[in-house]
Amino acid sequence: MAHHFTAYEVEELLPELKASLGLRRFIDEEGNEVQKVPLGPEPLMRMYITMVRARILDEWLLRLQRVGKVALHAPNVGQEAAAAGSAMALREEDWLFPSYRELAAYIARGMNEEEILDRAMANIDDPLRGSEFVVYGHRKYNIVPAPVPVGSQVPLAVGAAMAAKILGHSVVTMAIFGDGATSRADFHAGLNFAGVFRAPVVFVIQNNAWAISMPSRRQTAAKTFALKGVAYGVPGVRVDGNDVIAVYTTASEAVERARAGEGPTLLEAVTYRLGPHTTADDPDRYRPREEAKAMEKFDPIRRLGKYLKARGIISEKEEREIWSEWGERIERIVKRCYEKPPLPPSVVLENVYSEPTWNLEEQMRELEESLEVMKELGIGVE
Amino acid sequence: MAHHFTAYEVEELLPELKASLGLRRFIDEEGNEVQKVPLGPEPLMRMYITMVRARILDEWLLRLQRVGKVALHAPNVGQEAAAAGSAMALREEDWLFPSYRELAAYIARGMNEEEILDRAMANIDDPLRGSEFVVYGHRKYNIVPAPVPVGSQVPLAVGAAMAAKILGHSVVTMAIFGDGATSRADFHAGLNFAGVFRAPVVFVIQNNAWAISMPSRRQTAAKTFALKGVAYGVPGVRVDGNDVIAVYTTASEAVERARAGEGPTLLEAVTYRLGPHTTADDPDRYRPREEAKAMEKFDPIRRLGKYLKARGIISEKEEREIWSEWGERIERIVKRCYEKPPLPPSVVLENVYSEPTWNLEEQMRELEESLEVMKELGIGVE
Amino acid sequence: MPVTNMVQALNSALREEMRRDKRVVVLGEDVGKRGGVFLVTEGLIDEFGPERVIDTPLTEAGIVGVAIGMALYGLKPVAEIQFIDFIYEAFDQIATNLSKIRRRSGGMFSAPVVIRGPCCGGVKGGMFHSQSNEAYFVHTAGLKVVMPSRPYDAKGLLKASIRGEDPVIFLEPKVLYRAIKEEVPEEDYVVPIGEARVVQEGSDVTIVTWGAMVYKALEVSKIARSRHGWEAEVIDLRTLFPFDKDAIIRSLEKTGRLVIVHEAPKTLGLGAEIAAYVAENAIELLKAPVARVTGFDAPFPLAHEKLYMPNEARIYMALSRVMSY
Amino acid sequence: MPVTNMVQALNSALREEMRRDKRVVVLGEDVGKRGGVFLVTEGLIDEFGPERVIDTPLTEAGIVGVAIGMALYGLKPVAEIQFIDFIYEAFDQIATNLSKIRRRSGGMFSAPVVIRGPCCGGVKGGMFHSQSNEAYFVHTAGLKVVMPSRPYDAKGLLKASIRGEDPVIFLEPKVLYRAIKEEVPEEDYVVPIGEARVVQEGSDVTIVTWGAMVYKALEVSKIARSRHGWEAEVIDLRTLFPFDKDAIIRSLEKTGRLVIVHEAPKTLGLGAEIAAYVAENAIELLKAPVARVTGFDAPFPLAHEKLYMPNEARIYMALSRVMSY
Ligand SMILES: Cc1ncc(C[n+]2csc(CCOP(=O)(O)OP(=O)(O)O)c2C)c(N)n1
Ligand SMILES: Cc1ncc(C[n+]2csc(CCOP(=O)(O)OP(=O)(O)O)c2C)c(N)n1
Ligand SMILES: [Mg+2]
Ligand SMILES: [Mg+2]
Repeated sequence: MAHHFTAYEVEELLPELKASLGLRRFIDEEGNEVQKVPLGPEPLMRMYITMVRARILDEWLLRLQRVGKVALHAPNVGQEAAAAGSAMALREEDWLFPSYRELAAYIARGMNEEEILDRAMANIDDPLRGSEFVVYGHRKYNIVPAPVPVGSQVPLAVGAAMAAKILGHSVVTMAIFGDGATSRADFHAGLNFAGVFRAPVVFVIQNNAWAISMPSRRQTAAKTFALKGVAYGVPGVRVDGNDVIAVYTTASEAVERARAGEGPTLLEAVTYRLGPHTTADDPDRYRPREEAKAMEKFDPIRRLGKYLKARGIISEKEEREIWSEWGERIERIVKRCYEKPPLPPSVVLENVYSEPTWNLEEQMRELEESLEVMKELGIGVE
Repeated sequence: MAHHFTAYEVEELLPELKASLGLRRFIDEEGNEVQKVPLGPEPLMRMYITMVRARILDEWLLRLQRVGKVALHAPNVGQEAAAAGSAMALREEDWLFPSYRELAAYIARGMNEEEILDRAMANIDDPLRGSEFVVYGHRKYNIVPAPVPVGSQVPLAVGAAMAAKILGHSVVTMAIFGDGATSRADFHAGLNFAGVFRAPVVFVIQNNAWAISMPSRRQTAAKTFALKGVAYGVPGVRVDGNDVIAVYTTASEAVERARAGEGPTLLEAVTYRLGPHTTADDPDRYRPREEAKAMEKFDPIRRLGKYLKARGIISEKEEREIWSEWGERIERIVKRCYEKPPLPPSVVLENVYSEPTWNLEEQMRELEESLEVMKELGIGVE
Repeated sequence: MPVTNMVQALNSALREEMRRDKRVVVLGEDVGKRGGVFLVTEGLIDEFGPERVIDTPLTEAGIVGVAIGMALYGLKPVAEIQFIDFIYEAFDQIATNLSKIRRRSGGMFSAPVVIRGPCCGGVKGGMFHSQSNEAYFVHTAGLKVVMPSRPYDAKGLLKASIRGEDPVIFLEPKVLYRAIKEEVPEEDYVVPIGEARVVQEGSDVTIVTWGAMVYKALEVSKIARSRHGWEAEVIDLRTLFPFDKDAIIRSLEKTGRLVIVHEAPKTLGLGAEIAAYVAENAIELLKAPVARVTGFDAPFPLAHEKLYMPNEARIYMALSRVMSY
Repeated sequence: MPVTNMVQALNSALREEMRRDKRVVVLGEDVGKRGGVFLVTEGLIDEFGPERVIDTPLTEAGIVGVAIGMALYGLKPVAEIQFIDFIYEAFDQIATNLSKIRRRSGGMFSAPVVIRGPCCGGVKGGMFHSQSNEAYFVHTAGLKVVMPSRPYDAKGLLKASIRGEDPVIFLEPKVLYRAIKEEVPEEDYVVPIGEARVVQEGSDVTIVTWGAMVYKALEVSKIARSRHGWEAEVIDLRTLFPFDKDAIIRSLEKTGRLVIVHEAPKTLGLGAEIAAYVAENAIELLKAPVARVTGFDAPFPLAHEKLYMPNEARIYMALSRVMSY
């Protein structure tokens, strides 16, 4: 309290402010190294393949949505580096709290295409039992399925991180969310708690320039999203989110800082949503086509591919083989998942409580009777 | 969008950051001028008298609470400069959205002791019709009574400012709230809207070092509260909140900036809560007595008094006369208000809608009948 | 009279009110160029500009809080919540300021904000694009709550809401946005808040319902008529608070049997208040127990929403129950 | 057995559960040194340290959101809301995550958080220190809701809540904190969630109530007995959801008359669900209309709270109504 009526100097904050305003990158749009890449072929190849798998799956999900087999899809196209690069920085025991647009992050964390597709189709093997569309998660991988209200998972990630710390576990949590989500109460509360309690959590803002039709400069008047960390005593770092090497390196530093007890980090991955917001959106209403077109040159997969080839890690032929092999493999999985039966009607009353309460038991009987009556009246269940 | 994948420099932000980290003051604890005071005797005397009136009234409210005539009081003691200095920066047509601890602000805005006491006693003349304790407001003075949930008024002030701008009125709004309130969703939403829409609003954080038992360094890990403005593109300024000249001058600059269409300002007034949180609190449970004792030397009234005397604006005798005159005057008002009858029972069903809905009409009949039955059963209404 | 769907009707209501009264402004996520995700605000920004059609940052607490401030100052804001399922961040603003500022200020200030947004199920929208959460607002004194089931009412009720002096939660069943088309007058009219509509007269049983369930009730009443000759009176409540108790009682005086159908979960859904009202004030009219057909007491599901929501079979079961008591 | 008040009973429940299970943590505003504004957490920080008794920043959304995250990870957080009137900022976390995460995750994750806080009126606390807002939570599937009326139940129910696998909203009538003292066992016990308590047997009329209204009901039942010889059965619901429907029906089988008393506003207060349940499932038991005595449909006032809340006169009026039907 002695220091209550005193002034502070700006100098101490300068390094952090610079990191929050800059744009860290290792390779440029053409795959040229602009800063020494600290990674060997193995992790680079893992990143590349993760992104390729996500891209192929993404296209399938679009197609499946069009034929009505998937209810809604939020394409990750163009943002694979931000999603994969950050999730890859986590260890198996760490926890991920993603949003709805993180296809590459699930894959980076070990979820396979079949688990993702079962989920997307809400078929009998759907791990989330037909509860919701567009979100993914699995206990096995410590991925908590996103709430559709954007940003609501942010304080959850902080709470889980605080819990890990209280229990003395060497576990880090990560929340991934969009630029739009930073406007929500949950962002504010989560960042503030993280700062005060030095929780071992990493926040990743995928600044993809848009929140549906709202450009990010209309989301906030802050210079950058990373700068918001200053308001919470949480160091911010801004990186080129389409440079998977920059994302991964920065996220890894943040994760290890957190693990070492040095507190949270706010990472802004500057990226771009090449597709529509979701399959229900029509970006032509608000975004000039040329803009998205012009942004294609920042495509993170193409960029890493170029770098890998320039560095001689893969050849053009190997690159093509990766795409075609994964293409075939995923096609086979899609077919398998496509044929699986639907979930049983009882899912609608499942998992509300640890044990059904009396009203749910009554309602289960009503549901069962209604299935009979539907037959009698000749009404289908779909 | 051309600028999406680019870095920013810190230099442009430096002046704002410095203002957010510093501690602007004109006179020190002993009333010595540390920076040229840009004000003549008239406004200085107005400030002084406003603060004296608030202090005297504050003591009355404490006493009235103790005898059960006032339900709850949140002392403004020690913080009068922050409250009075900011509210005085407003013009008559401007709007104030205070919190529950702003006695000096109401007076600065023209509310008189009688209106405040009627309110505090919730008597027949209570302008807020017995709705709530501890909060004050009046249409006549464009003071919107505070919601007790702290910070909830912040977006309201922003909305009112946006409305004034839309209607082309040259009106500024001001929200006053505590350091604790900055943690709430409403602070985040309000500041963010204000930044994006450049609303003509001034935010005043009374950082009084405590939020009940939470010291302000446990409220946030941010270096200062003013610094939070950076997260919203809202310039922050940190001032010595016990120097009424600094508060008034800075608030006036902010108000005029807003009026000129240059957008919002976040003002942190560093002050100190000398008393308990409210009459229901016991600070001995969490705060060493010596701390509050040591902070008394920062008392804003004593400080301005010393300065006024040093500058020869008042004599010791005149100073004593101000206190005794206002003391007597306010005592008379207290007595008058004390005797006023209570509000009628019907207030409990008033002002829910513009016109009572049918259920309220039914309930009004029930209330009337219950008054009869209470008599019959021998039960008092209090 | 032009034939329009509900989206068009709502759009005209907004447009006409904005023309009529400069104080009317629209704000929300993506309400500008995007026209809202369902296009209810389409084109408004072209006519009224970005000062009156305000694209906001992504925070419902902010949208509602700012709208309240605007209303206090004298504007008539119509705040869009992109899906009503997202309104909960604004709940403190609603419970603390919107519904209470009139009382809190002894009647000196008021905040006649209209909060509107798509509600209810039937479009495979999953857990957060399908909720019917009217009960929270009906329980909150100080609010009015409205839900139209057809374009005519949508337009007339939205106008009445905007012109009123009280805050209104205006719920739009999204499944009906483009499903129902009818003639809607171009001349100015309002549908008064607080009045139910008898959609179909009948003498055997009263079905009180609202939103998209009106159509389900009508369908089942056809089945009931053809199978058993039962004549159901179908009442579209339209205003959920203050609801039209007299219309319900009038109908029960004829039928003596009450089935309430709503999409919201059963426990403390509005059906509970209607049933309680009758049990308190008109129990002697009842020839059979009251029956409620509602969404189940579980989160709205993606899979099998048709089984989760009241469907023909469940409404039919309830009718059979009260008719055969 | 020591004689304790409700604050002490709650404090022991917390202390004992924290000793029993390292995963139990407490968090909220001023819960540390201050011991909470009502001292329910007094001394806990001394025994368990600031890692398990966590003073938080001033944001209910943060407290609840963080508690959910802790519970997902495996802790058993007990989150204090300083006054339950301040819970609305957390409403999105409650509606979106707390109540739905089990279903949302197909049963893979759950968040058994206990949210506790002082509720209800009677202490001249004004609009935001007096609310009874249980109905919002009862309507939200996935939550359990509890309100004790005496120290014994407070301790036993809080322990049951902490040990359960579901989220619980635990509401403490602050007017009873120090008003009622009774013997409370030092040995471990729980009061199971879901069971009402017959506080007083009677054969003429059933009064279903909870919280501080239990005592008002008892007082009026005395007046009714001495004036008219009416014997009222008084049921303390204790668990508001899932409420003990069987206890209510059992009592109605005896009495055939039902009066429901609660502090929350009438419209869609929990009384509505109870009345509706009876109107749906046991109407044949009723010899008279159901009567509700509740807080009025208006914000809780500072002035005349005694007239706003159910008082002896209004309960007596309701008893007279159903007895003389
Ligand atoms: C609380 C809430 N309000 C509104 C929506 C509707 N909505 C879905 S996504 C979205 C934009 C999100 O933008 P951003 O956070 O930048 O993520 P992005 O979609 O760009 O990945 C909106 C408004 C929502 N899901 N949740
Ligand atoms: C939303 C909300 N939560 C909790 C409270 C209880 N409470 C009243 S004042 C207060 C502390 C406020 O601190 P601050 O904002 O710094 O204002 P100060 O009292 O110091 O002026 C708290 C926690 C409240 N009024 N509102
Ligand atoms: Mg985005
Ligand atoms: Mg403070």
